[in-house]
Formats: sequence, structure tokens, C-alpha cells
Amino acid sequence: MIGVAVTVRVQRGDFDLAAEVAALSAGRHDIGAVVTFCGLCRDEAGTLSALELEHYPGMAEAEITRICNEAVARFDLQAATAVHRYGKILPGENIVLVVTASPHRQAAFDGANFIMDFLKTAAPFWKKEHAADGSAGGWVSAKDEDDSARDRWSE
Amino acid sequence: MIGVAVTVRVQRGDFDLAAEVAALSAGRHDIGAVVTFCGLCRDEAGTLSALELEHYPGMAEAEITRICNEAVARFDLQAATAVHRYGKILPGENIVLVVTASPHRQAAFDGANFIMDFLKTAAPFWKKEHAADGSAGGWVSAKDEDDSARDRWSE
Amino acid sequence: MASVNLVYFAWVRERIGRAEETLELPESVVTAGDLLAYLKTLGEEYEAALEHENVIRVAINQEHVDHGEKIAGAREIALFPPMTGG
Amino acid sequence: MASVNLVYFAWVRERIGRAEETLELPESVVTAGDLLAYLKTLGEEYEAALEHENVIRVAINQEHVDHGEKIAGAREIALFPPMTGG
Repeated sequence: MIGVAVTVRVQRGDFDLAAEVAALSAGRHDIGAVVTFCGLCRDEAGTLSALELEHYPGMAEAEITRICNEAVARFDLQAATAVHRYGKILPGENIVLVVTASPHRQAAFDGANFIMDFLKTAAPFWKKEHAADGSAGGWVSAKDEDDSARDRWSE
Repeated sequence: MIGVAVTVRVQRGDFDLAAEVAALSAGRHDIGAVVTFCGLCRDEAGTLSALELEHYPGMAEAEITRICNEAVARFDLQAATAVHRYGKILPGENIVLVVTASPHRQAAFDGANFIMDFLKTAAPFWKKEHAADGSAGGWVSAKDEDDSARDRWSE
Repeated sequence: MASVNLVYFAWVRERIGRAEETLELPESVVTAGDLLAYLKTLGEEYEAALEHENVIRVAINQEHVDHGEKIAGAREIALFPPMTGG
Repeated sequence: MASVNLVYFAWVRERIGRAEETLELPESVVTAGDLLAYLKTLGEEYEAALEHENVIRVAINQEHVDHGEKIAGAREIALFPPMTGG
């Protein structure tokens, strides 16, 4: 795993997909596949005006780094980047970015998929919904299907 | 599937990842996940100087469109884009791009993965290798593992 | 008595009514689970926040732990609901 | 005799020595498989290109077909090796 670059950032502002991919692959001639995942804020058919993302500073970065390192070790990854935003996020805006690089396409797909499944269930972030009609939004509940998605990696 | 945008292009020049993602998601507030796959030319530890990609004009576009439409119908995709290059491609350069959008992350991952598996085995492209030492390169052989990757979708 | 920094997030934070505090814990509080039980004796706000103990996640020094984990040596203990990021 | 446009790609093209041609086919050529067998009678270059018939892929009017497919009505028939794009 010499030369494996794991980049993790937790930030309020947006990220630049192309810049993150370029940073991870620039000058390399040994990468065969780059997979990116962007998670975006949906307006839930117009009922949602914004998401408010709270996080645990310090642990958020540490936990995402642990997840990325595990993905690098488990799959044949040459690099992994994860950027997660916090604060108020509007419909159509980005929430999270994961980028993986590998010599082989399935490893790049699996690595990004694995990182997202663990990021959803283990990275200390919490979403609060703001309703479009001004009524009190609430904290988003954790989904059983997210736990199932995570658990398939230990089957 | 009203409003599902399938974009397919076969071109000699490079593509712009960010522009393709923006074109597919611009102005929409209903997308929850965008997955991109970039396939790149590897230098095979310095032994490869270039790939020459031959394609079947007309059928290449038609076949990739069929594959994308099948992915849209099979998964919960809101949009799919595929761009495949032909001609001489150097190590580190892009060969193929697939972008999928869905309300849900696993569908976006599966859609892109599905499109790549079928694109590898059914889209009429052929790669010829040019060796770095000037020796005669040869046509790349189809891999059994690519057939296996495709066949898992019909299990 | 051991002194520990406690941090709370999301609806745990909202229900307790503060984001962090430093508490002196009695010697009888050995595990993360003991801590949750102890906090519930401190007032209604803690009872409301920690009512369903089994869903409360605990991190010691910014790493996830089970409720059975011993808290000795903890600089910072965080309590929060199941994560919903990504 | 039916006239059909044939197109070849990759090493099939290289071995046959041309990218396309128009041939008049005898009535006995009914399926794609018949076409492969017929072409192999036309010379060494065809024999070399189509030696391992089972790996040769056939497309009629730009759609993949099995070797058993009938070629009646074909405007364009393509012969090529297994694909290696992506």
C-alpha cells in the first residue's frame, strides 16, 4: 500500500468533483478505474427546504479516515478521497463525495460502495430536515436498510 | 421513466467529467446520488506506449444506448450518460465515462456497474496495444472474467 | 471521583439542553452503560434524552465503543443518536 | 443471388485484408453460420480470419445475432472478434 493516498475532509463549503479526481489521479499512469459517488440533497417532492447537517468535529474526520483505510486495505485501491459537508444544505446541493481509484473497475466500484455504506452508518453526522411549509422539521431517523447495506460486507 | 435522459456519445477527443455530471443534474432537485465511472489507459508498468481503439461507427452508439436504456429500466435511474473514446489513447488518458443518477445510492452504483459490464462485453470496440519497446503490439484478448461480470446480472 | 468531558450531539444534545459539560463521576461508574444509567439520575432532561438507552451511541476519545466498554482513562465521552450522514 | 454489405473489424479486418466489401451470396447461405462457412471457401485470408468460427461475433444491421440467425433482409453484416472496449 505504499503510495496509497487517503484524503479526508469535513467542510462547510461545496467541493469540486473534477478537482478532487484530478488531485487523486494527476501524473499517474497506473490507474485503470476511477469511481466517484456524490450524495445530494433531494427536495422530497418539494416538501423539504433544507437539510441541516451536524457533525462531531475531529471524530468525523477520524472515523471517515478509518473507513477509507479499511477500504484501501480490503480492495485493490490506489487512492481514496472522501469529503463530507456540514451545516445548511439546500435541495440540489452536494452533501458527500467519495472517489476511489484502482487498476480494476470492480475494486473501484466496491471500494466506493463500501466507503459509502460505512460512512452512512458510522461517521458521526446527523441530518435535520427543514420543511418547506415552515412546520417544524425533525431529525432524520437511521434506516434499517442502511445497516443491512453495511452488514453485507461482513457476510 | 418520463424525463429519463440517456446521453451516449462516441468520440475521438477527451470528455469533461464535471461538464457531463453538470449536464445530467443541472436544475434538478430530485437526484440523491450520482455515480461516475472513468476507465483510463494504464501503462502496464511502463510496457505500454498507447492503446489504439477501433470501433464500429453507428453500432457502437446504438449498442451503448441499448445498454443504458436497459439499465434505466432495470434500476431506479433518473439519467444515464456514457461517452466512449476511440483512436489512439495514451497512458493516463481517459477511455470511457459512465454517469448514473438515482434517488438512491445503491441504484446509482448498480446502474453504472451494470452499464460498464455490458459495455465491456457487448459494445463494439477493440483495443490494440502499442508496446513501449517498439515491438509489435497485439489485439487485447477478451477476458473470461468480463463475461462472468456480465453474467452475474442474469443470476 | 474522576472528571470527564461529555459531549452530546443531535437530539441527545437538544434534549439535555447543552452541547458539552464536565462531570465528576462516582467510582461506581465503570462502563459506558453505567454512565448512561448514572446520567439518567441527574434530571428529567437526561431521562428524556437517554430514555431508549439501547439506541444511544457512545464514543470514547472519538472512537465508537459498546455500552460494555470501560471508561477509565477517557478524556472525552460522546453520546449521540444513530448516525444519518452520507 | 443476394447482395450484402460486409464489414470487418479488428483482427478479422486485418486478416481478411479489407474493412468492407459487397458480395453476392448464393441462395444456400441462409444463416450467419452459413455465411462464415461460405466465406472460408473464398481464400486463405478468409480461412485465417474465420478459422475459429465459434469466437467470431456477427451483427446484422448493427445488432448482435447468434450464428443461427437468418440473414435474409440484411443490409449490413459485420464480423468481428469478441469486444474489448470499456
